[in-house]
Amino acid sequence: MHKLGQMDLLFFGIAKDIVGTSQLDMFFGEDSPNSVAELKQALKKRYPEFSKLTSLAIAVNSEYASDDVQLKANDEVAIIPPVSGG
Amino acid sequence: MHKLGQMDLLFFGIAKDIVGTSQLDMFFGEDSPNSVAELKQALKKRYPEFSKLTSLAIAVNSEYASDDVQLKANDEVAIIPPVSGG
Amino acid sequence: MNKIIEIVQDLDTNKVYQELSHPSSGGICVFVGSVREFTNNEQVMALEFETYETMALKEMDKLADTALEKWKLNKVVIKHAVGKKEVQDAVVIVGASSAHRSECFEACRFLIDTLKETVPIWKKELFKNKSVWVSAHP
Amino acid sequence: MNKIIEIVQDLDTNKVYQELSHPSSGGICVFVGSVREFTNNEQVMALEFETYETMALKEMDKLADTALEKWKLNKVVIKHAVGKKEVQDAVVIVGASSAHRSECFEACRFLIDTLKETVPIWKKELFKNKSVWVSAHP
Repeated sequence: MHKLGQMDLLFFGIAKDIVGTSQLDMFFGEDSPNSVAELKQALKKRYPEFSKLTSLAIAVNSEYASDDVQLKANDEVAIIPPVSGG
Repeated sequence: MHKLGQMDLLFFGIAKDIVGTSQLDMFFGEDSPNSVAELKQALKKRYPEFSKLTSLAIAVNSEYASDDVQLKANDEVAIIPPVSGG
Repeated sequence: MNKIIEIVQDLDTNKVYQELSHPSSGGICVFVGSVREFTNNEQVMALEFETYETMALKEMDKLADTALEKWKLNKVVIKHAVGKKEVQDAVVIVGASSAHRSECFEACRFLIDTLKETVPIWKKELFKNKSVWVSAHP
Repeated sequence: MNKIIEIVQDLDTNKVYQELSHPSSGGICVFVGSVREFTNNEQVMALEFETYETMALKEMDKLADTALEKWKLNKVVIKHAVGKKEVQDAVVIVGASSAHRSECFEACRFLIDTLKETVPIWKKELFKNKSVWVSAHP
Protein backbone atom coordinates (compact mmCIF):
# COMPACT_ATOMS: atom_id res chain seq x y z
CA MET A 1 0.00 0.00 0.00
CA HIS A 2 1.12 3.55 -0.73
CA LYS A 3 1.19 6.38 1.70
CA LEU A 4 -0.86 9.45 0.82
CA GLY A 5 0.81 11.68 -1.79
CA GLN A 6 3.28 8.96 -2.69
CA MET A 7 3.53 7.00 -5.96
CA ASP A 8 5.64 4.03 -7.08
CA LEU A 9 6.91 4.56 -10.61
CA LEU A 10 8.89 2.50 -13.15
CA PHE A 11 11.33 4.20 -15.52
CA PHE A 12 12.84 2.87 -18.75
CA GLY A 13 15.37 3.98 -21.37
CA ILE A 14 16.23 7.65 -21.20
CA ALA A 15 13.58 8.17 -18.47
CA LYS A 16 15.68 5.97 -16.22
CA ASP A 17 18.74 8.11 -16.98
CA ILE A 18 16.80 11.32 -16.24
CA VAL A 19 15.65 10.26 -12.77
CA GLY A 20 18.73 8.12 -12.10
CA THR A 21 16.90 4.90 -11.20
CA SER A 22 14.52 2.32 -12.68
CA GLN A 23 12.07 2.40 -9.80
CA LEU A 24 11.17 5.27 -7.55
CA ASP A 25 8.67 5.73 -4.76
CA MET A 26 8.05 9.39 -5.51
CA PHE A 27 6.64 11.75 -2.93
CA PHE A 28 4.35 14.43 -4.39
CA GLY A 29 2.75 15.65 -1.16
CA GLU A 30 -0.41 17.68 -1.66
CA ASP A 31 0.23 17.93 -5.44
CA SER A 32 -0.17 14.15 -5.81
CA PRO A 33 -1.38 13.54 -9.41
CA ASN A 34 -4.80 11.92 -9.83
CA SER A 35 -4.68 11.35 -13.60
CA VAL A 36 -2.16 10.46 -16.28
CA ALA A 37 -2.19 14.09 -17.48
CA GLU A 38 -1.41 15.36 -13.98
CA LEU A 39 1.38 12.81 -13.55
CA LYS A 40 3.04 13.93 -16.81
CA GLN A 41 2.80 17.54 -15.68
CA ALA A 42 4.26 16.76 -12.25
CA LEU A 43 7.15 14.81 -13.80
CA LYS A 44 7.96 17.60 -16.26
CA LYS A 45 7.90 20.12 -13.43
CA ARG A 46 10.28 18.11 -11.28
CA TYR A 47 12.54 16.92 -14.15
CA PRO A 48 12.58 19.52 -16.94
CA GLU A 49 14.45 17.01 -19.17
CA PHE A 50 11.13 15.20 -19.75
CA SER A 51 9.85 18.23 -21.67
CA LYS A 52 12.66 17.84 -24.19
CA LEU A 53 11.74 14.30 -25.25
CA THR A 54 10.09 13.52 -28.60
CA SER A 55 7.13 12.07 -26.71
CA LEU A 56 6.18 10.90 -23.23
CA ALA A 57 3.66 8.14 -22.56
CA ILE A 58 2.40 6.54 -19.38
CA ALA A 59 1.48 2.87 -18.99
CA VAL A 60 -0.93 1.84 -16.25
CA ASN A 61 -0.83 -1.87 -15.43
CA SER A 62 1.27 -2.46 -18.54
CA GLU A 63 -1.19 -0.84 -20.97
CA TYR A 64 -0.81 2.54 -22.67
CA ALA A 65 -3.01 4.99 -20.74
CA SER A 66 -4.54 8.14 -22.23
CA ASP A 67 -4.34 11.47 -20.40
CA ASP A 68 -7.76 11.16 -18.78
CA VAL A 69 -7.09 7.80 -17.08
CA GLN A 70 -7.38 8.09 -13.28
CA LEU A 71 -4.58 6.63 -11.16
CA LYS A 72 -5.51 4.28 -8.32
CA ALA A 73 -3.44 3.00 -5.44
CA ASN A 74 -1.56 -0.18 -6.35
CA ASP A 75 -1.63 0.57 -10.09
CA GLU A 76 1.65 -0.34 -11.76
CA VAL A 77 2.62 2.97 -13.35
CA ALA A 78 5.46 3.15 -15.88
CA ILE A 79 7.06 6.11 -17.65
CA ILE A 80 7.46 5.33 -21.38
CA PRO A 81 9.86 7.55 -23.33
CA PRO A 82 9.93 7.24 -27.18
CA VAL A 83 10.25 3.54 -28.02
CA SER A 84 12.97 2.40 -30.43
CA GLY A 85 12.81 -1.37 -30.76
CA GLY A 86 13.62 -3.29 -33.93
CA MET B 1 26.84 -30.33 -87.69
CA HIS B 2 23.26 -30.53 -88.86
CA LYS B 3 22.09 -31.88 -92.10
CA LEU B 4 20.14 -29.53 -94.36
CA GLY B 5 16.51 -29.06 -93.22
CA GLN B 6 17.24 -30.65 -89.86
CA MET B 7 17.18 -28.95 -86.40
CA ASP B 8 18.17 -30.13 -82.93
CA LEU B 9 15.60 -28.96 -80.35
CA LEU B 10 15.28 -29.12 -76.55
CA PHE B 11 11.85 -29.53 -74.92
CA PHE B 12 10.81 -28.85 -71.32
CA GLY B 13 7.72 -29.19 -69.14
CA ILE B 14 4.54 -29.78 -71.09
CA ALA B 15 6.44 -29.31 -74.39
CA LYS B 16 8.38 -32.46 -73.57
CA ASP B 17 5.09 -34.31 -72.98
CA ILE B 18 3.68 -33.03 -76.30
CA VAL B 19 6.57 -34.27 -78.44
CA GLY B 20 7.35 -37.23 -76.15
CA THR B 21 11.04 -36.51 -75.64
CA SER B 22 13.35 -33.87 -74.16
CA GLN B 23 15.61 -33.66 -77.21
CA LEU B 24 14.74 -34.16 -80.85
CA ASP B 25 16.65 -33.84 -84.09
CA MET B 26 13.67 -32.68 -86.11
CA PHE B 27 13.53 -32.98 -89.87
CA PHE B 28 11.69 -30.15 -91.59
CA GLY B 29 12.87 -30.77 -95.17
CA GLU B 30 12.30 -27.85 -97.51
CA ASP B 31 10.11 -26.05 -94.90
CA SER B 32 13.07 -25.73 -92.55
CA PRO B 33 12.41 -22.60 -90.38
CA ASN B 34 14.88 -19.74 -90.66
CA SER B 35 13.56 -17.57 -87.83
CA VAL B 36 12.00 -18.00 -84.37
CA ALA B 37 8.59 -17.04 -85.82
CA GLU B 38 8.89 -19.71 -88.51
CA LEU B 39 9.97 -22.33 -85.97
CA LYS B 40 6.91 -21.60 -83.77
CA GLN B 41 4.68 -21.90 -86.83
CA ALA B 42 6.27 -25.18 -87.91
CA LEU B 43 5.93 -26.65 -84.40
CA LYS B 44 2.27 -25.66 -84.12
CA LYS B 45 1.60 -27.18 -87.54
CA ARG B 46 3.23 -30.48 -86.64
CA TYR B 47 1.94 -30.62 -83.01
CA PRO B 48 -1.44 -28.80 -82.74
CA GLU B 49 -1.21 -29.08 -78.91
CA PHE B 50 1.30 -26.19 -78.95
CA SER B 51 -1.48 -23.87 -80.12
CA LYS B 52 -3.45 -24.58 -76.95
CA LEU B 53 -0.75 -23.39 -74.52
CA THR B 54 -1.00 -20.10 -72.62
CA SER B 55 2.20 -18.98 -74.32
CA LEU B 56 5.10 -20.39 -76.29
CA ALA B 57 8.61 -18.96 -76.20
CA ILE B 58 11.85 -19.97 -77.89
CA ALA B 59 15.29 -19.68 -76.34
CA VAL B 60 18.34 -19.48 -78.57
CA ASN B 61 21.64 -20.26 -76.83
CA SER B 62 19.82 -20.07 -73.47
CA GLU B 63 18.40 -16.56 -73.99
CA TYR B 64 14.80 -15.65 -74.78
CA ALA B 65 14.63 -14.93 -78.50
CA SER B 66 12.08 -12.64 -80.16
CA ASP B 67 10.20 -13.72 -83.29
CA ASP B 68 12.59 -12.00 -85.70
CA VAL B 69 15.75 -13.75 -84.47
CA GLN B 70 17.36 -15.80 -87.25
CA LEU B 71 18.35 -19.39 -86.47
CA LYS B 72 21.88 -20.49 -87.31
CA ALA B 73 23.39 -23.96 -87.50
CA ASN B 74 24.73 -25.08 -84.11
CA ASP B 75 22.47 -22.71 -82.14
CA GLU B 76 21.09 -24.38 -79.01
CA VAL B 77 17.35 -23.98 -79.55
CA ALA B 78 14.89 -24.70 -76.71
CA ILE B 79 11.09 -24.73 -76.62
CA ILE B 80 9.84 -22.84 -73.55
CA PRO B 81 6.21 -23.45 -72.52
CA PRO B 82 4.66 -21.19 -69.80
CA VAL B 83 7.09 -21.13 -66.86
CA SER B 84 5.78 -21.91 -63.35
CA GLY B 85 8.68 -21.79 -60.89
CA GLY B 86 8.42 -20.60 -57.31
CA MET C 1 -0.57 -22.37 -31.72
CA ASN C 2 -0.66 -19.88 -34.60
CA LYS C 3 1.56 -17.25 -32.95
CA ILE C 4 4.99 -17.33 -31.32
CA ILE C 5 5.91 -14.30 -29.21
CA GLU C 6 9.27 -14.10 -27.44
CA ILE C 7 11.73 -11.74 -25.81
CA VAL C 8 15.08 -13.49 -25.51
CA GLN C 9 18.73 -12.80 -24.87
CA ASP C 10 19.87 -14.22 -28.22
CA LEU C 11 17.81 -14.80 -31.36
CA ASP C 12 18.11 -18.05 -33.29
CA THR C 13 17.38 -17.23 -36.93
CA ASN C 14 17.60 -20.91 -37.94
CA LYS C 15 14.40 -21.95 -36.20
CA VAL C 16 12.09 -19.40 -37.80
CA TYR C 17 11.40 -21.30 -41.04
CA GLN C 18 10.25 -24.40 -39.16
CA GLU C 19 8.16 -22.25 -36.85
CA LEU C 20 6.35 -20.58 -39.77
CA SER C 21 6.03 -23.68 -41.96
CA HIS C 22 2.47 -24.95 -42.33
CA PRO C 23 0.80 -27.43 -44.73
CA SER C 24 -1.62 -24.71 -45.91
CA SER C 25 1.12 -22.12 -46.47
CA GLY C 26 2.62 -21.60 -49.91
CA GLY C 27 4.47 -18.47 -48.80
CA ILE C 28 6.59 -17.48 -45.81
CA CYS C 29 7.97 -13.96 -45.39
CA VAL C 30 10.53 -13.15 -42.71
CA PHE C 31 12.18 -9.87 -41.75
CA VAL C 32 15.32 -9.85 -39.59
CA GLY C 33 16.63 -6.59 -38.16
CA SER C 34 20.34 -6.60 -37.41
CA VAL C 35 22.98 -4.25 -36.02
CA ARG C 36 24.51 -1.94 -38.63
CA GLU C 37 28.11 -0.83 -38.31
CA PHE C 38 27.48 2.82 -39.18
CA THR C 39 24.78 5.34 -38.29
CA ASN C 40 25.15 8.70 -40.05
CA ASN C 41 28.79 7.84 -40.77
CA GLU C 42 29.53 7.22 -37.10
CA GLN C 43 30.84 3.79 -36.16
CA VAL C 44 28.54 1.87 -33.81
CA MET C 45 30.37 -0.33 -31.28
CA ALA C 46 27.20 -2.07 -30.09
CA LEU C 47 23.51 -1.59 -29.38
CA GLU C 48 22.01 -2.08 -25.96
CA PHE C 49 18.34 -3.09 -25.77
CA GLU C 50 16.15 -2.64 -22.73
CA THR C 51 12.50 -3.59 -22.37
CA TYR C 52 9.48 -3.32 -20.09
CA GLU C 53 9.00 -7.04 -20.55
CA THR C 54 5.45 -7.70 -19.30
CA MET C 55 4.10 -4.80 -21.34
CA ALA C 56 6.25 -5.56 -24.40
CA LEU C 57 4.99 -9.15 -24.52
CA LYS C 58 1.39 -7.88 -24.25
CA GLU C 59 1.93 -5.38 -27.07
CA MET C 60 3.62 -8.01 -29.26
CA ASP C 61 0.69 -10.34 -28.64
CA LYS C 62 -1.82 -7.63 -29.63
CA LEU C 63 0.26 -6.94 -32.73
CA ALA C 64 0.13 -10.62 -33.75
CA ASP C 65 -3.65 -10.69 -33.17
CA THR C 66 -4.14 -7.57 -35.29
CA ALA C 67 -2.17 -9.16 -38.16
CA LEU C 68 -4.14 -12.41 -37.81
CA GLU C 69 -7.38 -10.40 -38.09
CA LYS C 70 -6.24 -8.22 -40.98
CA TRP C 71 -4.85 -11.01 -43.18
CA LYS C 72 -5.50 -14.71 -43.68
CA LEU C 73 -2.36 -16.08 -42.00
CA ASN C 74 -1.48 -19.55 -40.79
CA LYS C 75 1.39 -18.57 -38.50
CA VAL C 76 2.94 -15.42 -37.03
CA VAL C 77 6.30 -15.05 -35.27
CA ILE C 78 7.48 -11.96 -33.36
CA LYS C 79 10.76 -12.16 -31.43
CA HIS C 80 12.98 -9.47 -30.00
CA ALA C 81 16.41 -9.67 -28.39
CA VAL C 82 17.50 -7.73 -25.29
CA GLY C 83 20.91 -6.87 -23.86
CA LYS C 84 24.06 -5.88 -25.70
CA LYS C 85 24.20 -6.71 -29.42
CA GLU C 86 27.14 -6.40 -31.77
CA VAL C 87 27.44 -5.63 -35.48
CA GLN C 88 25.56 -8.22 -37.60
CA ASP C 89 23.74 -9.68 -34.58
CA ALA C 90 20.00 -10.20 -35.11
CA VAL C 91 17.89 -7.96 -32.86
CA VAL C 92 14.37 -8.64 -34.13
CA ILE C 93 12.64 -11.34 -36.19
CA VAL C 94 9.09 -11.01 -37.49
CA GLY C 95 7.42 -13.33 -39.96
CA ALA C 96 4.17 -14.69 -41.27
CA SER C 97 3.05 -17.58 -43.46
CA SER C 98 -0.02 -17.70 -45.67
CA ALA C 99 -1.55 -19.59 -48.60
CA HIS C 100 -0.47 -16.91 -51.10
CA ARG C 101 2.50 -14.55 -51.01
CA SER C 102 0.79 -11.15 -50.93
CA GLU C 103 -0.65 -11.73 -47.46
CA CYS C 104 2.61 -12.80 -45.82
CA PHE C 105 4.56 -9.90 -47.40
CA GLU C 106 2.01 -7.30 -46.27
CA ALA C 107 1.68 -8.81 -42.80
CA CYS C 108 5.46 -9.02 -42.32
CA ARG C 109 5.90 -5.35 -43.23
CA PHE C 110 3.04 -4.37 -40.93
CA LEU C 111 4.55 -6.36 -38.04
CA ILE C 112 7.95 -4.66 -38.15
CA ASP C 113 6.55 -1.16 -38.82
CA THR C 114 4.07 -1.38 -35.94
CA LEU C 115 6.49 -3.08 -33.54
CA LYS C 116 8.81 -0.10 -33.93
CA GLU C 117 5.96 2.28 -33.03
CA THR C 118 4.23 0.53 -30.15
CA VAL C 119 6.33 -2.09 -28.36
CA PRO C 120 8.12 -0.73 -25.26
CA ILE C 121 11.68 -1.59 -26.17
CA TRP C 122 14.50 0.97 -26.08
CA LYS C 123 17.73 0.98 -28.02
CA LYS C 124 20.91 2.76 -27.02
CA GLU C 125 23.62 3.25 -29.63
CA LEU C 126 27.09 2.87 -28.17
CA PHE C 127 29.69 4.89 -30.07
CA LYS C 128 33.38 5.23 -29.21
CA ASN C 129 32.99 8.30 -27.00
CA LYS C 130 29.27 8.57 -26.31
CA SER C 131 25.99 6.70 -26.17
CA VAL C 132 22.58 7.81 -27.44
CA TRP C 133 19.03 6.59 -26.73
CA VAL C 134 17.60 6.31 -30.25
CA SER C 135 14.59 8.55 -31.07
CA ALA C 136 14.51 10.04 -27.55
CA HIS C 137 15.01 13.60 -28.77
CA PRO C 138 13.51 15.35 -31.82
CA MET D 1 30.28 -11.72 -53.67
CA ASN D 2 27.04 -9.79 -53.33
CA LYS D 3 24.79 -12.41 -54.97
CA ILE D 4 24.24 -16.12 -54.43
CA ILE D 5 22.42 -17.96 -57.23
CA GLU D 6 21.72 -21.69 -56.97
CA ILE D 7 19.61 -24.49 -58.35
CA VAL D 8 19.78 -27.44 -55.95
CA GLN D 9 18.04 -30.68 -55.13
CA ASP D 10 17.17 -29.64 -51.56
CA LEU D 11 17.03 -26.13 -50.09
CA ASP D 12 18.60 -25.39 -46.73
CA THR D 13 16.59 -22.56 -45.18
CA ASN D 14 18.96 -22.32 -42.19
CA LYS D 15 21.87 -20.90 -44.17
CA VAL D 16 20.06 -17.96 -45.71
CA TYR D 17 20.36 -15.53 -42.77
CA GLN D 18 24.14 -15.95 -42.63
CA GLU D 19 24.34 -15.58 -46.40
CA LEU D 20 22.42 -12.28 -46.34
CA SER D 21 23.99 -10.87 -43.18
CA HIS D 22 26.27 -7.88 -43.78
CA PRO D 23 27.83 -5.24 -41.49
CA SER D 24 26.11 -2.45 -43.47
CA SER D 25 22.68 -4.15 -43.42
CA GLY D 26 20.09 -3.24 -40.80
CA GLY D 27 17.36 -5.20 -42.59
CA ILE D 28 17.09 -8.63 -44.16
CA CYS D 29 13.94 -9.79 -45.94
CA VAL D 30 13.49 -13.41 -47.01
CA PHE D 31 10.67 -15.12 -48.88
CA VAL D 32 10.35 -18.90 -48.87
CA GLY D 33 7.89 -20.62 -51.17
CA SER D 34 6.75 -24.03 -49.99
CA VAL D 35 4.45 -26.84 -51.11
CA ARG D 36 0.82 -26.34 -50.10
CA GLU D 37 -1.36 -29.33 -49.37
CA PHE D 38 -4.40 -28.11 -51.30
CA THR D 39 -4.90 -26.35 -54.66
CA ASN D 40 -8.52 -25.41 -55.37
CA ASN D 41 -9.63 -27.90 -52.71
CA GLU D 42 -7.77 -30.76 -54.38
CA GLN D 43 -5.13 -32.54 -52.33
CA VAL D 44 -1.62 -32.23 -53.74
CA MET D 45 0.52 -35.35 -53.23
CA ALA D 46 3.73 -33.66 -54.40
CA LEU D 47 5.17 -31.13 -56.82
CA GLU D 48 7.72 -32.03 -59.44
CA PHE D 49 10.09 -29.28 -60.63
CA GLU D 50 12.01 -29.36 -63.88
CA THR D 51 14.41 -26.74 -65.19
CA TYR D 52 16.47 -25.72 -68.19
CA GLU D 53 19.39 -25.25 -65.87
CA THR D 54 21.91 -23.23 -67.88
CA MET D 55 19.22 -20.77 -68.94
CA ALA D 56 17.56 -20.66 -65.51
CA LEU D 57 20.86 -19.78 -63.82
CA LYS D 58 21.44 -17.02 -66.39
CA GLU D 59 17.93 -15.61 -65.84
CA MET D 60 18.33 -15.77 -62.04
CA ASP D 61 21.65 -13.96 -62.35
CA LYS D 62 20.06 -11.21 -64.50
CA LEU D 63 17.25 -10.94 -61.96
CA ALA D 64 19.75 -10.43 -59.11
CA ASP D 65 21.60 -7.78 -61.17
CA THR D 66 18.36 -5.94 -61.91
CA ALA D 67 17.51 -5.86 -58.18
CA LEU D 68 21.04 -4.68 -57.32
CA GLU D 69 20.63 -1.83 -59.84
CA LYS D 70 17.11 -0.86 -58.74
CA TRP D 71 17.76 -0.78 -54.99
CA LYS D 72 20.75 -0.17 -52.73
CA LEU D 73 21.34 -3.76 -51.57
CA ASN D 74 24.29 -5.38 -49.86
CA LYS D 75 23.39 -9.00 -50.64
CA VAL D 76 20.94 -10.94 -52.80
CA VAL D 77 20.09 -14.66 -52.63
CA ILE D 78 18.04 -16.57 -55.23
CA LYS D 79 17.76 -20.36 -54.87
CA HIS D 80 15.38 -22.83 -56.43
CA ALA D 81 14.87 -26.53 -55.80
CA VAL D 82 14.32 -29.17 -58.49
CA GLY D 83 12.92 -32.70 -58.39
CA LYS D 84 10.03 -34.03 -56.34
CA LYS D 85 8.92 -31.93 -53.36
CA GLU D 86 6.42 -32.85 -50.68
CA VAL D 87 4.00 -30.79 -48.60
CA GLN D 88 5.84 -28.14 -46.50
CA ASP D 89 9.10 -28.62 -48.41
CA ALA D 90 10.79 -25.36 -49.45
CA VAL D 91 10.89 -24.92 -53.23
CA VAL D 92 12.27 -21.40 -53.59
CA ILE D 93 14.17 -18.92 -51.40
CA VAL D 94 14.74 -15.30 -52.37
CA GLY D 95 16.12 -12.61 -50.11
CA ALA D 96 17.93 -9.30 -49.91
CA SER D 97 19.68 -7.25 -47.25
CA SER D 98 20.01 -3.48 -47.12
CA ALA D 99 20.79 -0.60 -44.77
CA HIS D 100 17.09 0.20 -44.27
CA ARG D 101 14.06 -2.08 -44.40
CA SER D 102 12.08 -0.57 -47.30
CA GLU D 103 14.69 -1.56 -49.86
CA CYS D 104 14.97 -5.20 -48.80
CA PHE D 105 11.17 -5.65 -48.65
CA GLU D 106 10.65 -4.16 -52.11
CA ALA D 107 13.57 -6.08 -53.61
CA CYS D 108 12.43 -9.38 -52.07
CA ARG D 109 8.93 -8.98 -53.50
CA PHE D 110 10.35 -8.05 -56.91
CA LEU D 111 12.64 -11.10 -56.89
CA ILE D 112 9.87 -13.64 -56.31
CA ASP D 113 7.35 -11.93 -58.64
CA THR D 114 9.84 -11.71 -61.50
CA LEU D 115 11.31 -15.18 -60.92
CA LYS D 116 7.83 -16.63 -61.45
CA GLU D 117 7.53 -14.78 -64.77
CA THR D 118 10.91 -15.24 -66.39
CA VAL D 119 12.95 -18.13 -64.99
CA PRO D 120 12.59 -21.35 -67.04
CA ILE D 121 11.41 -23.69 -64.30
CA TRP D 122 8.28 -25.83 -64.63
CA LYS D 123 6.09 -27.22 -61.90
CA LYS D 124 3.86 -30.26 -62.20
CA GLU D 125 1.19 -30.79 -59.55
CA LEU D 126 0.74 -34.46 -58.70
CA PHE D 127 -2.77 -35.26 -57.50
CA LYS D 128 -4.14 -38.67 -56.59
CA ASN D 129 -5.40 -39.54 -60.06
CA LYS D 130 -3.80 -37.00 -62.39
CA SER D 131 -0.92 -34.59 -62.84
CA VAL D 132 -1.00 -31.06 -64.24
CA TRP D 133 1.72 -28.73 -65.56
CA VAL D 134 0.90 -25.48 -63.75
CA SER D 135 -0.05 -22.47 -65.95
CA ALA D 136 0.43 -24.44 -69.18
CA HIS D 137 -3.15 -23.90 -70.33
CA PRO D 138 -5.33 -20.78 -70.07
